[in-house]
Amino acid sequence: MLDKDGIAKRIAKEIQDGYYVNLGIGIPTLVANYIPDGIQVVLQSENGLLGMGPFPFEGEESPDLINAGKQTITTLPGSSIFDSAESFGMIRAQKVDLTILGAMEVSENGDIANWKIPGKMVKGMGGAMDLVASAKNIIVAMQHVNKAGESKLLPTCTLPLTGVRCVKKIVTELGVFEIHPLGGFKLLERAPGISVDQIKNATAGKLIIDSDIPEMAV
Amino acid sequence: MLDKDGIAKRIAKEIQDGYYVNLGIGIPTLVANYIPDGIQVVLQSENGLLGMGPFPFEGEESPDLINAGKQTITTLPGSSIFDSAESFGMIRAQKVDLTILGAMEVSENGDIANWKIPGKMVKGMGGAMDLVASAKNIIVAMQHVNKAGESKLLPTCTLPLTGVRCVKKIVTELGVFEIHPLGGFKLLERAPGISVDQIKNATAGKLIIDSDIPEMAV
Amino acid sequence: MINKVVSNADEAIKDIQDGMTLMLGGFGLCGIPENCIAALIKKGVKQLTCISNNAGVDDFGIGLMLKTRQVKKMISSYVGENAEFERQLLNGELEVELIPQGTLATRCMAAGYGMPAIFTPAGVGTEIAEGKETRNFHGKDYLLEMAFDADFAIVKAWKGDTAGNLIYHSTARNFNPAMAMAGKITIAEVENLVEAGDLDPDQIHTPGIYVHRIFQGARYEKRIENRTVRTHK
Amino acid sequence: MINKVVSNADEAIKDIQDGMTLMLGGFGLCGIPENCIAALIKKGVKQLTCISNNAGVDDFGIGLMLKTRQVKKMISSYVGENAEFERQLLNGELEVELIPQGTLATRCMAAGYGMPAIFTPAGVGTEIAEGKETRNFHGKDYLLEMAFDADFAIVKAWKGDTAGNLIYHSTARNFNPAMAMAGKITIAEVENLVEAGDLDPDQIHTPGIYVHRIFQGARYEKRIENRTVRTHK
Repeated sequence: MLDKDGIAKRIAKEIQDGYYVNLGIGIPTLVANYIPDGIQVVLQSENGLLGMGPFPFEGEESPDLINAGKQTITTLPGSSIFDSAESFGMIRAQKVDLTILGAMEVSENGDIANWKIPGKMVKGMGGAMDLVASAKNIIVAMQHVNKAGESKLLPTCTLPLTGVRCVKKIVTELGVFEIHPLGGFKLLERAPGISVDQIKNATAGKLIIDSDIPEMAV
Repeated sequence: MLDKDGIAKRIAKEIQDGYYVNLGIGIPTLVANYIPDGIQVVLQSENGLLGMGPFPFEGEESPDLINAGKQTITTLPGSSIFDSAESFGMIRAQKVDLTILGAMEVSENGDIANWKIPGKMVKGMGGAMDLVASAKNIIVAMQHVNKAGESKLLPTCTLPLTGVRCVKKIVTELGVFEIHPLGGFKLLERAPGISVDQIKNATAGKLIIDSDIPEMAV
Repeated sequence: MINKVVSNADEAIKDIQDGMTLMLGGFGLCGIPENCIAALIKKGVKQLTCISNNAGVDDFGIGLMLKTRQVKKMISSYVGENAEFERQLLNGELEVELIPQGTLATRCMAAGYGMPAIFTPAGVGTEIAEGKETRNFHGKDYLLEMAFDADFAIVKAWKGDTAGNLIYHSTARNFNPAMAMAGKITIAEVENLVEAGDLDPDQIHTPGIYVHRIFQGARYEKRIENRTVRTHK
Repeated sequence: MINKVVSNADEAIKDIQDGMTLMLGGFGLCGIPENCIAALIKKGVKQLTCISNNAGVDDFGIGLMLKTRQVKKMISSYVGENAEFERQLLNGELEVELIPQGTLATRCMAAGYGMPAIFTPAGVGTEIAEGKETRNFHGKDYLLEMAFDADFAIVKAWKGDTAGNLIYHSTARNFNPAMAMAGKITIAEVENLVEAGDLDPDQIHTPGIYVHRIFQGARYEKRIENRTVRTHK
């Protein structure tokens, strides 16, 4: 089974040389720590920055330089700053190659719900609806089941949707899944020590198992 | 009767303190020479400049600094440069207070034709269609009659239109005219030495003469 | 050049009336018009509709205006850092309209670009799409979203000149440029006010034509919402 | 940072094919991609559709590509400085689509902003509106105009860095930023190519994400089309 860093590490392998990538809050943020050496990647922060660097050294933080999670960050050589309208313009125009974000639920046709739980205080969708509606490649990083032990990989989402038919891949603590064009979670890899049966039991949506499923190399 | 500079000088009086103004090619360009002292005006050039200054001194011209007429120009303290999309954005959003441009024909309901003569080589409308469709205040500077001696103030335009119901005022060598909300050229002022009859004879569209028409003070 | 300078925040906001719609720049607490917010609280203007990406925190930013009950409605993309906000919302004392962040930014930009409406895929197939026109272009669905209509836009820049030209610093730029273009009247507060001619025309982020009033803020706290650092090796 | 540098204009344009649609930056002869135009002529690629505000003059700019009969169609707002252009047009050897300048710029911007179409009042009630959808918002009519779809955008900037970030100089900016955003592949030629990190992130006009290839032009003539001067007092 993967821990949060393990999920991030596995997702980092999906990043190709030359990618512009937008990382959501939570596990996706950790992906930045595992980008393989020799791979040139530029992180986009939707509040208006290309080329997000690491956190600043203590004492060097600037209130004017934050990421979309409102964390103090740094720029890198070659960074550029732009306004929010242009930032979402480049997102809509699919200039960002890969979006990695968390989710509460994903359906077997690639719908995603990650912003609202009826009856609870709703904080808002932030940039998530724009990102999922526009990105050409979306990977969801999440726990396979919720705190109540219920599967988050569902036939259809029960929560209000963030976007429809948009998720391409899902990485959980149990494995890697691809959304099949005709619907269904196609199992690609098992997490270390996890069996196909364990994944079957934890998946409410249609699971597609085409062949022998390899254990991932992390 | 006014010469071209006289028309420009009369139009300059329409400019109020604090105006942003776009000047078309031809007579409108001359207006810049007659802006009264003490009036703060900023000239917008639709190729992407606010704060157009005079022509450069010989030897100081830059190929990178031109106006919409492709003339070498200068900036002024407080100038700003922007791209063409933003330039027409500010035009559409009516941030420019006054547009002054030439015309081949104006109709009594404020339609304007100034870009195309069927059968002749058509060079294009440039920014004129955007300007006339968006400007809140449009003054036309033109000769009252064409080279064939025909009135350019018409019941309806005969040439392909540049814009509809947009012209507010017209200044010709013969006088100053306002487009009446119900249609018609309302005569406001006569040019020096010009009689109302001379204006009547030169105007094909409906001329509205409400009262004694003063001779303009130039 | 046209001089846009007013003496201070109080003068800049003097004709903002009860019930008006304001755009307020900033992302979180970054790049917010601190001095105008303080002046709005001092003036006590009420029943405001505020278009701003966030609603501040309990004791800073727009959160301060929530405490004084000056806000009738927030139009934002994310509002979650604020207990007083949550209390007023759950009590029905505050209206909230949540909008995707890109839609929020683009509806501001649309107003500034004289475009009455724009098409965006954000929210297609979700509850955000309810009651909105959906239109397919080249096989993809888009929502028709209307340009905002705000009485005032209040933005914060790093530098500005007397002609109203603005330069922002780093990610404190965020929503400020799009909102600066979009207000019927735009007020800019700046950290450094300089003479016209002191800024390079090529480096202006917001041309002065959009800015009706400008002043140098008396004081900037520039609070950090989420300080994250690494330790020196 | 991702390195976008190619060695020269020939390499930058190597995969531009006959029949493609190109956006070319510049206004008149100001801010045009001189080196790429020369390379396109050298390569001899034909049947091009060129989206560019103007068509150059007889012996410079896009005019050079007209002479070599490489252009099938021009999409421009104003084309009048060019005798060869006129000859080809009148002989039916060249197609021309004339578009209001703001519509041209905004249809580029729309592509760069991922907006399939925009609304503009330009051309309402004129022959430009024929066959187009007209829609009324708040009592005013607008035309629905589609985003451009260009295989390549070719722009010229003053400075650029290896990551593809661009800074334009003065009014040579014009159409270049909107086109840079809009190309499926964007090629930038610059007068000065510097290392990533040499440009201030706050002063970038075109972020490198839009630029796929960048090189420093071998030579710039930067011809002046209409030299107007005043004499020293």
